[in-house]
Amino acid sequence: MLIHEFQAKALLKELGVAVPAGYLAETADEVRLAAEKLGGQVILKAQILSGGRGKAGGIVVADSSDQAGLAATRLLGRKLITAQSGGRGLVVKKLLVEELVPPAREIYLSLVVDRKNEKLAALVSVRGGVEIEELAKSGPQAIKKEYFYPERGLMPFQARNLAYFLDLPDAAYKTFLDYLKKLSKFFLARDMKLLEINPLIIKADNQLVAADIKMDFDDSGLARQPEISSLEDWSELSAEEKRARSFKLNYVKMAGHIGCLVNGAGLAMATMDIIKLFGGEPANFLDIGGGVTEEAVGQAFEILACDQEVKACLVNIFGGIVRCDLVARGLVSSARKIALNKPVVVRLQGTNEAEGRKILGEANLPFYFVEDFEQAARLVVNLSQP
Amino acid sequence: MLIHEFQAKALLKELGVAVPAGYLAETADEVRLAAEKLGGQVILKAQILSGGRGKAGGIVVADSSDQAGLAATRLLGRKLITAQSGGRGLVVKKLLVEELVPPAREIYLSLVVDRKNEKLAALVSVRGGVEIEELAKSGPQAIKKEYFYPERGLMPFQARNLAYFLDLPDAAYKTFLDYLKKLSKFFLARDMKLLEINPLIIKADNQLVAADIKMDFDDSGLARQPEISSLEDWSELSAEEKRARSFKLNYVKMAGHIGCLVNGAGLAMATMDIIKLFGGEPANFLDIGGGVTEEAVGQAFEILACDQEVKACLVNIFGGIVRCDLVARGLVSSARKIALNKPVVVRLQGTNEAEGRKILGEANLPFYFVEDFEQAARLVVNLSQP
Amino acid sequence: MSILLDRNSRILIQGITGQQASFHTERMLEYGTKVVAGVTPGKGGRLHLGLPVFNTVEQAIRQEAPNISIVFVPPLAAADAVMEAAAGGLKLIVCITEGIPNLDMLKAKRFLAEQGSFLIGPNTPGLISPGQGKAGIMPASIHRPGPVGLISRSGTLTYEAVYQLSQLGLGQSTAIGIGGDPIVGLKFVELLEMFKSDSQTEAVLMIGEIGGQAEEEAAEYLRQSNYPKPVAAYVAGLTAPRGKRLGHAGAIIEGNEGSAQDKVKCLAAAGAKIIENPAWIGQTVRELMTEKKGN
Amino acid sequence: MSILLDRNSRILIQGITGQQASFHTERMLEYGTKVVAGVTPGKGGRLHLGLPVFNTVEQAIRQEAPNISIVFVPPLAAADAVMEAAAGGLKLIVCITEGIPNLDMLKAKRFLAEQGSFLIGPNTPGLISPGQGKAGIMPASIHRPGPVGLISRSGTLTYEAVYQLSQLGLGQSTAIGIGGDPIVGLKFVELLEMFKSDSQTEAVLMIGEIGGQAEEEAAEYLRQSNYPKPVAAYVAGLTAPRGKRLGHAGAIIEGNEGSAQDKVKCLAAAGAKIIENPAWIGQTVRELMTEKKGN
Repeated sequence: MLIHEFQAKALLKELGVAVPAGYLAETADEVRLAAEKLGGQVILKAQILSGGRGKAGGIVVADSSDQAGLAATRLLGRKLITAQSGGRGLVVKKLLVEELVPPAREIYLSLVVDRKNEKLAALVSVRGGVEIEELAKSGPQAIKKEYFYPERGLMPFQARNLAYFLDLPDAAYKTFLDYLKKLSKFFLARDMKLLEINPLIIKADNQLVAADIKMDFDDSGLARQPEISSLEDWSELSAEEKRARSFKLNYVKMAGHIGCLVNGAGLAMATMDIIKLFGGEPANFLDIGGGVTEEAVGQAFEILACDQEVKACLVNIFGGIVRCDLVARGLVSSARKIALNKPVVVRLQGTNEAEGRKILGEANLPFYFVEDFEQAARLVVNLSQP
Repeated sequence: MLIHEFQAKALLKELGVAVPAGYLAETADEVRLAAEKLGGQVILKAQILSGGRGKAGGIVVADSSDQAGLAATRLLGRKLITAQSGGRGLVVKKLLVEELVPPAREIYLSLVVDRKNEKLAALVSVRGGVEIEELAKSGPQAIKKEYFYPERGLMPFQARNLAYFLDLPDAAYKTFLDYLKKLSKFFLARDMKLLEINPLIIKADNQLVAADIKMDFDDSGLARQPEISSLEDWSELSAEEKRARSFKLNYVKMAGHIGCLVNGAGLAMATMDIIKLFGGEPANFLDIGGGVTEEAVGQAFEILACDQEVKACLVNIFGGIVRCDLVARGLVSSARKIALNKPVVVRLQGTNEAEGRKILGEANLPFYFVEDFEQAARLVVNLSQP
Repeated sequence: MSILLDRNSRILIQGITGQQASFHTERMLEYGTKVVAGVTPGKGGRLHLGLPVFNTVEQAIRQEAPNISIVFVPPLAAADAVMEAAAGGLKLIVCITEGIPNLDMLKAKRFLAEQGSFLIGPNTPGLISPGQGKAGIMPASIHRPGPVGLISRSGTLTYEAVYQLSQLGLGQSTAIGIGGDPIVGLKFVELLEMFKSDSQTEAVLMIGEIGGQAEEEAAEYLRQSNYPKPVAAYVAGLTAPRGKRLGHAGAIIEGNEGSAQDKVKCLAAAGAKIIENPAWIGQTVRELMTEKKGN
Repeated sequence: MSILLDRNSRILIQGITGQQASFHTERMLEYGTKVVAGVTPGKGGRLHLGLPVFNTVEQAIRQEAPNISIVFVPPLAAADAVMEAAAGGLKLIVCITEGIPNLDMLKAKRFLAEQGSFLIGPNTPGLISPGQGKAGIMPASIHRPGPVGLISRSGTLTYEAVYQLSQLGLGQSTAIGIGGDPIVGLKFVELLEMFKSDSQTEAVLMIGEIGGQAEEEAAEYLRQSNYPKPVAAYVAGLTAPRGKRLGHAGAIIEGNEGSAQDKVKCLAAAGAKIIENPAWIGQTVRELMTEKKGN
């Protein structure tokens, strides 16, 4: 789970890591006021849950409070399309108004779960403010990594190795070690996946300030992190995504016209792939999961069937834990409720498949039964064409 | 470093582990008052830094506040000689006055650094209130042990293994797991060597109460445990021991008549052994340590020379880090100051031995030089005889 | 033969009294699997589904000598249950539970490595050696004994693959779900190595998906080991968008890593037969096996 | 030969700019030991005693390729320094520091085991292979090259033993202090094993003391290995009282364990020649070696 920059900065401040002075604002007037308090010259940062805001025009420097107000007017309510936001883009509802921190140097610091090596890693770079993945290719000698384990945490000598690699001024060295100790403990205590400070600014007076921060938490850890869970922002989710989330459905909206309702993430991906293979475009990824209820199946179906973009649906169920009859019942009651008027191709295999087919067959609704995976895909692609 | 039972109980209480209601008292009046507050029937426990208080008469049950006052009069100021207190015994200055907790069952729980296995161990026994070492011989099947490491701590399944071994009533099970979790974290956070609750009482209502507690802390950890260090009780140390401690001398008083001043713990032990071998009795163990100053050598020498029991001294120095001339200067200035009137056998080897001998030789004091270890021991034994 | 699981395996169910665990334990018993005991703290001493229930794995091992444990314990307690099984001396632990925090799994894997125990999962349907035993939650009816070793990161897609194989008369030696989480136990490499020396296994089918590097590592292994048996591979998620997690906690293309295209490229270069279409899994494996026999 | 340390050893000093470290580094250099670099965080880039100083062990290893590190770092930072050396890849680490907390040492030992590094100490005078090199703080002048391997839990008592040996013309192959703390690195067993295959070593002298079980373990090892070289042993603390710590953190008789009497009994039963009197160490070793040659 990603949290907003202003939320991450509040957490860091609490921890004793310096961040720029700043205010959160939701209107141009608030932005103007904040800029005045901060002395006029400020940076405005769109608070959306996505990287790449700068390139998308979501970060603006203003020289005066009036200029800040003007820029805010342009930014607030605007849709930002970033490299990571997906085609729809994200609406800017909040701005973080911050003092400008003049850097003597900018460095990079991150902590991450390295799934390939099955370790945790602390990463620094002598160059901050650039994308670390690009730097890893263009200048790997500018990066240093120390691996560690959750039981032991980052050890003092590892922190020193990183600090001396960065060739910090003496006066910044102790602060850096202090930050790194606090951050690595926080990372472990809060079930994080990624904590990235980029850039970490070294000011002329050797103060260290975390100018930009990204925090990503392990979704599986949220159940024991009430404080972090409470930071979740549902406002960026579409109505369908919210509905899916509240019924524990794994739903990701995409750009196509064929709705997919599948049990199991792998089969759901394969279903999307086969649709594409036969010239269709999936409208979504949807895994109803193993513990799904009849009601949740209905909700899932409604999300697809009521989507204007969706022209036809493919239901592909391989019953294991999930029983086909339960899915069928969910489909039928939902289709009745919404007066289904789109073609739906249904494939049911596995646990209670016969009962499932029977329920659907007796429902007198626009369901097409297909047993073969390939035929089902071909059919739904055909049915989706205008 | 051992701490008193009342100190240990205060720490546990803070931690959320139940202990009997009680008051610390230093006079019979205070004891009477405390007993009244506790409803008359109480247990009085001598607060000395030694096990085996019960057998030595340091624990008394009183049926009324008057009886408690009377018992206190007998206990306070009395010298208790326990199996572990050494021959001198320890004077009772404080009493812990506690409510009597009626046990439905008594169990045993301890956490310990197991130096043989280089692990930490959590130990339980279905029988509490008995000495665990005796039980380990007579009824090892009543004991269960789980090993753990500081990095990981005691894991939940290990705590369950111990809890189910004890066959606790359901209502006490969760409390036991909660206690064990808190205690094992405390053990690690506070650099402990031993934490023993014996007995841990299970009351009829399934409440768990730590009736007696022993806490021993790693001396080497005290430098980072200011809270624990502040609990150190110097009042039980003799004047000589206090003096030695304040000059960082490793000094242990014993029953004999030959004072030993040695550098290095092994050589100090060997010096005691050889004295005994030739029929003498060492009056002490004394290792002046590697970082000793001239002043500290003088203090060490005064402790021995001013001890009425000491009839002769043996100084045995093998210079390595410690320089023989430094030791010689310390001896001479101290001997002059106290007008030394006891024979002192001196053996100096190693770093700057020639300078050392010269300084002592020129001092015109009752020093006997011997180069050979055995001769030095024989001589000091002879000189110590009346 | 088969790998990891055979008719002599003695299964312990951790969390046996839970609803899912109960349901699947019954299915395993029906399949003829030797489930010998269960563990649920606080319910020791009872019988459940006719099986003795213990408070701790230690007690269960002492009484019933299982050699495989299947963990159905809730997510926040599951890593501890896995470690309990390893501490008790069990050498194979199958963790069905989904949603275990990453940090818990990192700790558990280190602990298991010290104990010398293997883990399958978490977030896995488990494994089955058709005709011999089932240690998991897959529908038994679709499986047939036979020559194909199956290793998959997915659940229902595995059932689909097995279904296609069995429809064509191609049975399975052992079918294993390695789990859809970012941190899992045994992966393709270790299991390919085991299938290598299993006499029943004539070909291996790998079902991969986006995210992580397990398929790339497998490709590297196939190449370096000059793998002696034919390998077919399907990788799900060719249409997956970057940066979006698709169901499985591990199924996400992060930065430049983990796309299905890359994985397919690596596996093809390593000599695996790539299955382009998820509907052709069965027939591709059949073709592959026929080709190789022809050689 | 000798064990662990010879004339090719390249020594790193951690905490080199401290007073004790400086003094002893000079003594080691005087002895002809190849001290090649030092580490003190914050003092990297300087020269100290003519040696390059680095901020981290990693940098020192990259530049000067030491293979042994000697740690003179203060107690609360020493375990971290030891782990830093091991992480850097050093296979032998000698920790002189006294007063390191038990829990720190437990952690460090686990880390070193993972890294495959050996530790001598802490709270040790170090080790010396007379005529070849000195990695510690013992007075060099008393040592002579020769046939006796020496393993000791003590500092000055070791000097006494060496002095007695050298007086009688009995030199030492390598003399090692294993340290006086409850948790130390290499102990009698591992070092006896190394001396077993060292061609220079004809006899081994063990100096034990009260506390712990290291001498009992050594006795067990001698017995089981049917140790091929003559072993003499002195154990200090026959007159020690129970429950009182005598100087060393490890020198305490706890409960029923660790008395000198028990240790002497075990070692004698295992065939070691017991030295009754600390003044007879040299002559007893001489007698032992003469006897064995007579056989």
